[in-house]
Formats: sequence, structure tokens, C-alpha cells
Amino acid sequence: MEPIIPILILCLPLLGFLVLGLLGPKMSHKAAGWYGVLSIGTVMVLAYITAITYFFSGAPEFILDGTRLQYVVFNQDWLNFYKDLTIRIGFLLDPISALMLVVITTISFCVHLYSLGYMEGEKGFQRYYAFLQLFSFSMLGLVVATNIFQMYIFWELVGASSYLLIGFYYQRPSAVSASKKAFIVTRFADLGFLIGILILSYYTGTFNFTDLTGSVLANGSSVNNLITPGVVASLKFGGASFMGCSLLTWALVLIFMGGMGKSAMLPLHIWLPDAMEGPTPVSALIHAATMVVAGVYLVARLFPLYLMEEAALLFITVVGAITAFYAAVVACTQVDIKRVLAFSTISQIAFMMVSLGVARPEIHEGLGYMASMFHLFTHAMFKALLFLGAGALIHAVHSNDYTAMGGLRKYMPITHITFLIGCLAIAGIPPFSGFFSKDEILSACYENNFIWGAWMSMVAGLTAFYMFRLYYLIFWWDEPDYGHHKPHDAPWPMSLPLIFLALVSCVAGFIPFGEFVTWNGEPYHIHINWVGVAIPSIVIAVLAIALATFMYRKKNPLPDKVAKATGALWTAAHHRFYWDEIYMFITHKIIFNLICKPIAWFDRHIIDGTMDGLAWCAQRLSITIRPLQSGNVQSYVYVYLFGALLLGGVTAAVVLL
Amino acid sequence: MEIMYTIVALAIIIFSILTVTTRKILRSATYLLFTLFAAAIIYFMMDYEFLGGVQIAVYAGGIVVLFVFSILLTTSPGSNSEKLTNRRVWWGILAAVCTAGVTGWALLSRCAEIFATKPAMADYTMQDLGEDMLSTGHGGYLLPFEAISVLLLACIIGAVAVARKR
Amino acid sequence: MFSNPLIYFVVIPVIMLLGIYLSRNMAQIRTVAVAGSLALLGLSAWLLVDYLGLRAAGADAPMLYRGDWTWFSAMNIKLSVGVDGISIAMLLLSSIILLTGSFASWKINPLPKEFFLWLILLSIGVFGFFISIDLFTMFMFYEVALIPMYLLIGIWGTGRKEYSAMKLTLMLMGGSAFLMLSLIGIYYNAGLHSWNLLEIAQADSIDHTWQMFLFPMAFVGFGVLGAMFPFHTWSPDGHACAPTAVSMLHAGVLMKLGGYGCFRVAIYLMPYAANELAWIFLILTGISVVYGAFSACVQTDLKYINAYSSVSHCGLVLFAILMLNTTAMTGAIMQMLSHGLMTALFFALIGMIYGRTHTRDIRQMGGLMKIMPYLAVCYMIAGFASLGLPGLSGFVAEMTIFVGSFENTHTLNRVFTIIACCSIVITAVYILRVVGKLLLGPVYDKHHEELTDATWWERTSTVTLIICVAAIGCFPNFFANLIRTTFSPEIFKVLGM
Amino acid sequence: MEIKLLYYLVPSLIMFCCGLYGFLTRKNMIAMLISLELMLNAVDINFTVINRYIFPDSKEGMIFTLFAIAIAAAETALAIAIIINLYRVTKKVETDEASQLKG
Repeated sequence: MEPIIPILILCLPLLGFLVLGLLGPKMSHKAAGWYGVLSIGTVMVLAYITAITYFFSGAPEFILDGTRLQYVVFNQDWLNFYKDLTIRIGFLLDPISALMLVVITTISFCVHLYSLGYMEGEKGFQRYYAFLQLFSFSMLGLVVATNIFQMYIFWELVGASSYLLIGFYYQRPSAVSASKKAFIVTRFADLGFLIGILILSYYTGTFNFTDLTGSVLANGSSVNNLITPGVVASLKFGGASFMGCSLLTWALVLIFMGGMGKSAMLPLHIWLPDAMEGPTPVSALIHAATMVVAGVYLVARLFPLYLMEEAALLFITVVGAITAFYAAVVACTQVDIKRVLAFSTISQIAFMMVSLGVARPEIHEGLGYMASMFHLFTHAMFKALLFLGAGALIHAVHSNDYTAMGGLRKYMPITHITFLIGCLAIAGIPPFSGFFSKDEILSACYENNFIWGAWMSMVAGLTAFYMFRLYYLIFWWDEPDYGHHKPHDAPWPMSLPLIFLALVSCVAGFIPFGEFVTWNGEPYHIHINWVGVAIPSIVIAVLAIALATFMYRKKNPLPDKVAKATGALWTAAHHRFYWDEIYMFITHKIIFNLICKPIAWFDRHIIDGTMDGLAWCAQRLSITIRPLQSGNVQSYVYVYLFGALLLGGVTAAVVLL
Repeated sequence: MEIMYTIVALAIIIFSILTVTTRKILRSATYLLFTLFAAAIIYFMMDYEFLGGVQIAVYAGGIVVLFVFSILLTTSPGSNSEKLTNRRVWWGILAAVCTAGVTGWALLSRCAEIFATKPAMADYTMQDLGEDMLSTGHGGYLLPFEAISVLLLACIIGAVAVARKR
Repeated sequence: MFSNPLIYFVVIPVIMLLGIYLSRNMAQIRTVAVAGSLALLGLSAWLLVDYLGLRAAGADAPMLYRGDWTWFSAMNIKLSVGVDGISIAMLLLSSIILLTGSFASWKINPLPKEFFLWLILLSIGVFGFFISIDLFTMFMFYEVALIPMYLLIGIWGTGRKEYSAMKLTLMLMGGSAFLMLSLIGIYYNAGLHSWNLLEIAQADSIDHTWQMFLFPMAFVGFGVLGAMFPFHTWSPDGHACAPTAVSMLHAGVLMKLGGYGCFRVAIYLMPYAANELAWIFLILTGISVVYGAFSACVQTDLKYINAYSSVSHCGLVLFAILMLNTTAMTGAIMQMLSHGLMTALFFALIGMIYGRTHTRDIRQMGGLMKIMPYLAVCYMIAGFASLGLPGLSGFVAEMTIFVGSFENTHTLNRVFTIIACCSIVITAVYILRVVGKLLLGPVYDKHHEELTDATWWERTSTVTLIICVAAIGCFPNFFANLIRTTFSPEIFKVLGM
Repeated sequence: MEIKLLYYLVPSLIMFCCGLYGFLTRKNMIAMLISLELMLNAVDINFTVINRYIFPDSKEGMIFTLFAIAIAAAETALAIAIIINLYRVTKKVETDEASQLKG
């Protein structure tokens, strides 16, 4: 494959960023916006071409004996450390990166287009588009990374562009602190990622994904020519262990910690709800569809390595399961519609994580992996749809809270229908896309262990409940007084992406996803286990929706009663189980007041005090001996004479004795 | 000669003591003058006539006059300098006696030549002195001579600078 | 003598001194300063290209452009010059910062002439230090660089300038006392009757017991300048009080003299002791890294924040040098470059902001992004470079250091590597805290709204630095290879690498 | 009786000690200066006498004395200039009073 298209995929958004960033202030809003849309549109077309070439061309470098291969389009040395340990900037094509290319460019294009309407007339419009381009560049670079360090580089870049976009309304203190929080929390997670990379790369001597995962791939299939037994041996790190776990486990868990930060897994999730301070299209792009699934992508990328360590996979599963449940519960009590969606995102990403955690090659040929990626794909579509829909609502009523909405189905039909489709998809109602992917995840869980399956089914039920609670509270319930300025549907640049994404959400479930994306590249034929998994989960979802309908369709006192009845639990969930307060306590009370301030005090008063003290001692000493230099010649003569006579006396004594 | 020596030695001892013990500063200067004359006589006895001449001209003639002038400028005539405290005097005597003791002991015990008698000396004329002063060879003193000249110049400038009215 | 290109690094500043002495108004002073620094920049750029050419053509001497001129034959003191990749990188850095520093002091007041004279004198010391390979002349140039600092801070500074100037000078002088002892010790114990670095390194004839004694002195001597804990306290006070260009040169270049010296003298000449005693200094520098970062978190004066951040970043330089392997040392040199550039950028920007708002207290400012977007964006870029955003220089340097440090398998080194890694988080905390308070949010002081954005000379200064920071960040391999041309195998002979 | 070297040295020693005593005890600066001259002359005598008795063929001692006289003259002149100047300011010539020159 010619490298020109991949290079363009990476360069066009970067160029867009530079052009809009440097020349933006000189451009009109319209020019800047359309430049951004065209740029990302081109990238989208190129990404589609690439993905189609990869999946359908059947060229031997992409597919061999029915097994899809990893293909490195180009790989440019960027920074060499020692021996072969080199950071390269390259372009890796394999099923998941091709999938991600499609997802990112599609959503990004939709968001670019949508923002034309949503951000119209905002101050800093050009800046907004520049940051969007930067984000697209970083995210694309992340998914096509050929080595783990390239991933880390772009990982940091997406973090930065997320920081910039969350803090887009930089004069709003809440936005500033939210962006800061997002950056620092993910940075903390990246610390783990970095240490994990250091351990992994030191012992394996490589950053390359093909080297890291290829040899393991060879266990399952014999196609990969990168088998080096040394790599396999070094992967186990010669049995070295630390605190009871092998170093490989530590490395993998630490790398996963990076993923936990980006994908907002418990306990590093606190930044994501606050990140909703950014413009809504940004939330759709970054905090729902693309960046937050980077953690999932990371685990998927290193999946063969994770397979070598049960413990690491178990850790992922447990974290994912807890997070999924926690986020779903919290989502049931939030008032801000974007926060509901944010918690729903956390919960859905946790689904993907659990799915990866329970995936095993021996269970349906790694069904969980495929399911996870499938869900990533469908979730990106319907969650972006939901966010964009929420954006349209916010645009219409100028408030984030559902208390300001209600009965909107009459005023905003397009938004209503598309939002409903999104809700149905996420709730897992056939034939919408979410049903298929969630079904695969649940089957994978049940196959691994019944407990996981049951747990995740319950979470799926909760999902259906809170999504429809949201839906009813927005579109039904009781109509507040909108005044003479009735809300209305958004202009076409905003509606078009909604309709498009809704269509995708309707049909995406029928894509034979297993044919394209599996953990070892061999096709997997999806079959739905109707009796064991699908029917029960549909029943659960329908029951949950029915409950939501019962409680929220019309204004009634039931929700308040429920809230009162559950009391402390409801309050705790409403306050997100006090995670922010705990973090506040740790960062402010402990780190700031008990570490930083004492250190600064110590520095000024002890260390610097010692230095000043030395100077003080020297000064005291000189003041003490200064009278010796009295300026009185006669006393000098006495001293001199004393010395001279002493010398004479000593001489005399020596001579006489 | 012996008589001459005795007179000179006694003059030196007596006038030295008087110089430092008298309470009238003008007298002190006068006794100094006598001491300097005595020293000049010693130079003559040593056959260094030029040196003796210089001693009289510069010291007796120049320096003591300077002293007298400055004394007259800075003190009212006839006034005594303040009485010295006993402590000060005793410390001074102690220091002087100690110095005398140590030096005298060193002189007597460490030097064999102190009982040497005066040897004969070739004539040393003014011309010889002048040539020595301006020669650069062995026994020539051009460099110190020049150095002294510069020093004197500096002193003149310094004196002018210090004494000049601002 | 004048056929050697290196000598012009001293000659050009001397000519600049003369030119500034003779110039009669601000315009002429500026012209001379800018023209001279441009000439120096050109010279170092030419040197870079020519050096790489020579290396590519197979020149394998440890130092190129060698030249020796005897000064004092009884002690065999010579003016010996020679450069390798590290020196060239440092020369390039120094000339860039001198140029931007000249732009940053465009409107220095009062006594512009004297200010520039001292500034150029300081740069003579810096350039001389980097080109010389004779221990004695190196030390001499080092002192030449230190002394003008006292006057520059004491006269043109702000705040408690006399106190800070005195403190800075005394502490650095204390360091150089250690240093001189150690240099003399090296001279006598090497037994070669030579001050030449290369000869001493090659012979490796310093007695091991003596090395154990001389190495700490040399390392502490240079470490004081490199702001090693607990000898760093001159840095916050000194930087806070210094005028802009001096802060830039001091943090950007002079602190690098410390790291460079630690590498070139302490470790290069006494590898045995370096290997044996590295752990002590590893602990100290490891503490520096985290300690400086934590201290920076609670400061409210912009310059203090940056000074503590320098303590942290320069601690990383020394930390990496002590790892005693090529990767980490490459990282250390890159960190020097990177920190030099970005800290100069920081200080330049702080100076520009201070010149407008007349305060450096972040509690007294806010929302500058709205008022002076250009400066605010530059500050943000500097902040991103400092917290290690890929594409800017901080990232590549830090990553090289961490990867290199991790190569060292001793448990202590591993533990401290991981501790040092933590600094990336803390750095993010204090940088974003400043960015959030200073640049973003609502405008704090209504009077600030009338302030203007950057002038053309301020733009020139900042843009130059940003381009350099981005260049290192985007094309790190070029610089890494340049530095790697240096590490002649004999350095690591004793270390068994 | 032949006059021995020692006979010249003893008076000069006494002269020197007198000078020392005077220098140590006096407070008047001119008196101190006078004592100083005594000491200087004692030394001069020693130089000359020893030169004459022990090294009659060389002239170092004599010449040195000559120079010493020249320097003494210069020094005295300068010292007196300073003293008079000081007197103009303070109206005193005692050493205790002249401490204002100190920093």
C-alpha cells in the first residue's frame, strides 16, 4: 500500500491545526469552519479508502489464508534510545486500527459539521476548530501507532487537546478547573502507563506492537513470521517478581492504569463528568466516542500480552464490573443531562473493559474481544448521537438541566426521534445496534463465569432504566414555561449529523463484525444465543423501560417518593458517592497542606535558614573579632612585640635547653 | 677618641631617655635634635663623613624643623601633654625592658663579632659614592636610587594633596 | 591562533564589548548586541554543520577543532579549546539565549550601556567555559561568568536585590571553592603535569582513594550551580530578583554550566568514584526533582514558581548524568537544552508580563488570555513544554532520561527513577495551576484591561525560543545523534559499559 | 682602650628601647612620630656601625642608611601633613580622637 494516503490522514488535520491556529484570527468564522469541515471530510474519505482497502482488497499483505495481518505502512525513526529501542512514528494497519480510523473520522466529521451550527457566533470559533483538528490528528496518530511509545506520545497529545477543549470557555472558572482536573487526573494515570512502558520495554527490548504481540499471536496461528522465542522468554521476565506478582503483571496493570485514566474507570473517573464543561460537540467527540475509548483500545492492542497474565485480565474485569455498576447507579440520580450521559459513557466503557477482561481464546475464539470492539463501534455512534442530541436540546433551552426541559417532543421532532433511537440502541432493544454488541458482551461474560454475566445483565437493565428516565424527563414529563421563545429544532448542519448517526445506529448491528475484527485476525461468525442470553436481556431491558415509563412519563410524585424512600443511598448517588469530596480531601488537605506547604516552609526556613544561618555565623564571628583591628597603632605594636618576643623566648628556650 | 666616644654614648642614652620622658613636646623635639647630632658624630667616627653630613642636614636641619613647626601649629606654647596613666607607663617600660633583654641576650650570646675592633678602611670619596649610586653593576644602587626618587615624588604629591585646602 | 574558529566565541563578545563601550545611544547599543549575538548564533550554526560534516567524514577524535596556546608554562596552563557534540549543543543554546536575551532587554533602564557590558562579559565566561578543555581556563571562565551576575542582579534587579545578589554570589563562590580544590587535586594526582581534560581522562591515573575524595567536591562544586538539593536556595531568590535577561541567561545557560561541569569534570575524569559514590548524589538529585516540584506547587510569585521548577528540572539533569549510561546522559544533555530554552522563554514572558502589570503575584492577576492573548499563548506553550507535552522539547528529554535511567538495574536507581517519574504529574499540577490562575478565568484586575499585547521585539524573542523548543521536540533524533557523537568509549571503560 | 663594636650597639639598643617606650606610651601623634625617629636612628646606627666594623670593604650598610634617611624624611613630611590636616578638622592630635577614618 502506498504510504501517501496514510501520511495525508495524519498530516491534513495537523496542517489544519497549524493553519487555523496561526492564521485563524485573520479568517472569518465561516471560512475557518468550512476549512475545518473540508479538511476532516477529506481525511474521512481517505480513512474510508484505507479501511476498505484493508478489509476488502484481499491483498496478501493484509490477509493470508483468511487471517487478517498487521501491516506497517511506514515507520519512521523518531528518537533512538539504545540498541533497537527506538521510538518510531508510523502507521499500523490491522483490524482494530482500521475500525478506529472509520469511527474517529466519521464522528469527527459529524462533530465538525454540527459545530458549524452549534458554535455559530461564539468568540474563539477559529480556535475551537483548530483544537478540533489537533484532537483529530492526535487521536488518529494514537490509533495507528506502531509502537507503544508512539501511542504514549499521542496519548499525551489527546490529553492536551482535551484539556484545551474542555477549557474552551476559559473565562468560566468552572471550565478552567474542570480542564485542569481532567488533565491532572489523566496525567496521574499516565504515570502508571509510563512506568509500565519502561518495565515492558526494558525487558523485551522493543516498543513495537508487532514484536510485542506477534509472537503470542503465533501460538494461536502459524501465520506470523515474527516469532522470536527470545521475545516470548523475555516477556515472562525470567520469572522475576515483585510483591508476589510477576513483573509482566505489574507492567500490564500499570499500563492498564493509563487506560483507566483515559477511559474514566473507577477510581480515576472523576474528571469525565466535569469535562462536560466543554462545548457539547466536544463532549460527543472526545468524551463519548473517541478519546475515552482509548483505554479500551490500548488493552485491545496489547491483548495477546494480557492473555499471558490471568491476573491482569482479572483486574481489568473487576475494575470494569465495579465501574459499570457504580456509573449506572449514579446516572439514575443526576439532574444535568450531560452528566447522565457522561456516567452512561463511563458505564458503557466499563462494559467494553469487562468484555476484554473475560475474553479468552478458548471461549468462542476470544468472543469477548470481538464483542468489546463491536460495542466500541456501536457505542461511539449512538453515544455521539445522544450527545449531539443533548447539544441540540441545550442549544434550544439554554440549560443543561432536565428541570428546564420537558414535553419537548412537540417542539423538536427530529431531535426527539433521533434521541429515542439512541436510547433504544443503548438500552439494547433489537434491532438497534446496541442490542447486538451488548448481547455479544453478555454472552462472553456468561461463558467466562455466570457471576460476571448476571452482574452485567443487571447493569444493562439499569442502563435501560436511566436512559429512559432521561428520555421521558426531557421529552414528556411536564412542560415548563418556555416563554414566548419556543424551542425549535436545530438548523440543518446540526440536524444532518443527528439523522446520519441515527441511521447508523439503526443498521450497524447487522454488520457481520466478527468477519472483520477478532483478536487473532481469523474470522468469527457471530451467532446470537437467543435463549440463553438475548431473550433474558431483552426482557430485562423492556422491564426497566416499563418501570421508567411508569415513573417518569407524566409528572407525578413517585420519583420523589422513591428518592425519599431510598434516602441515604439516593443522596450518596446524587453526590456521585462523594468521590469528588474524597479527591478534594486528598489533594487539598493531604497533598497540598501536608506535603507541598510543609516542603515549601521547610525550604524557606530550614534549608535556606541554614544557608542564611551560615552567613549569620560568619557575620557574628567577624563582628566578634573586629575590635582586634582597632586602628590603634599602639595596640598593634603590643601584639607585634608580644609575638616577636615570644619567638625570641622560644629561640632562647630551644638554645638553652 | 675614647673621650669622644664616652660623650657621644652618654649623650645618646641621656637625650633618648629625656626625649621620651619629658612632658613638654617642644622639649622632646629639642632632645631629639641632640640625639640626632650624637648619631651624626658616630657616623663621622665611622669615617662616613658624607653620611654624617646628610644626617645633620636632613634630620637635624629638616625633620626636626618640621617637627617644631608642626608642634607650634598644633599646640599652644608651654602646655603640657596630659599626664600618662601609670598602667600605660608600666606596660611601656615592661615592653621596652623585655625587648632590651631579649635583644641584649641575643647580642651577647649569639654574636662572636661584637668584640671586633675597627678595621682599616680604604678611602671612600664622594666621587666613589656618586658612581656607586648611579652604577648598575655590582655594588651599584641605581635601582634603589630611582625608586627612592619616585617615592619622594609620590610623597611630595601626597603631601600637597593632603595639605591642600578643599 | 585566529585560524581556529572556536576562538571567535570569545573574540566576538570582546568586539561587542568594545562596540557597546563606544556606542552613544540605545539604538547603537541594541544594534551591536543584536548583531553580535546573531554573529555568534551564525557561528555556532556553522560549527554545528561543519562538525557533523567532519564526523560524517570519519573524524573520530574525542574533540574536534583542537587548539592549544600556552599561558603559563611553569604550571603548564594552556588555553586549550576543543568541542564535541555536547559543547556544540551548549554553544548553540547559549547563543540563542543571548540573542533572545538582548531582545528581552530592549528597553533596559537605567544604565543600558553598563548593563549590556556586564551581560556580554558574562557571556564571554559562558562561551569560554564551553569551548575550553583545559581545567584551569575552564575554571577561570567559570568565574568570569559568575562575577557579573552579582552586579547585574544587584543593580538592575527588583525586590530584595542586594540580598539576593549577595546570596547567589556567595553560594556559587562557595561551590567554586570546592571546585578549585578539586581541580587542583586532580591536577596533582593525575601526575601528568597537565590540566588538559582529554589527557587526564585518557590516562585515568588519579588514585582511587583520591577520587573518592575529589569526586564529591567536584560534583558539589558544580552541583551548586546546577541547583542540587540542598544547595539550591540561591536559585529562587536570585531568579526572583534578577532582571529578565539575566534570569534567562542564568537559568538558561549558567545553570547548565553546572550539569555540563558535573559531566565533563566530575564523571569524565573520575569514573571510578562516580560509580562508587553515585548513590549519594542520586538520592540528593532525586530529592531535588520531587522536592522542587512540590515546592513550586504552593508558590505565588511567578518567578519563584519557575525557579523551583528549574530546581526540579535541573535536578533531573544531574540525576540522569549519575545513571552513568549513554541513554540517560543523552537525555541529560537534551534536558539541558530543553530546559535552557523553555526556562528562558518562561523568564522572558514573566518579565514581559511583569513589565505590564507590575506584579508577579498570581493572586493579583487573572484572565490575561483575554487581555494579552499573544503572551498568554506563549506562556501556555512554555508551560506545555515544561510539563512534557510531546512535540515540545521537554517530553523527549524527559523520556530519554527515564528510559535511560531504567536501564540501570540497581534497586536504588530503579526506585528513584520511579520517584523521578512522579515529577511529571506534579509538574502538571503546578503548571496548570499557574495557567489556570494567571491566564484563564475572569479578569482579576480591571486596570489590567487597558494593557497591550507584545511588541515586535518581544515577539521576536519569544518566537525564536518557541521555534527552538518545537524543533527539539519534533526532531529529537537529530539532537540525540549530535550528542551521541560525543561519547567516546573510553569514558565508560572503567564503568564496564 | 679600643672601642669595640659592642660599645656602639649598646647605646643604640637603649635608644631603640626608648623609642619603643615612647611610641607605646605617648598619645600625641607628633610625640609618637618623634619616638619613631628614635627607633629609626637606632637602626641606622646599627647598620652603619656593623658595616664599618665587620664589612669595611662594602658599603651596603652605609648606603642603606642613606636611603633610610631619605625615606624617613619623606615619611615624616607626609605624616606631619596628615597630622596637621587632621588637626584642622578635629583640633586634636591625640590618637584616641582620630578614629573617624575607620569605616
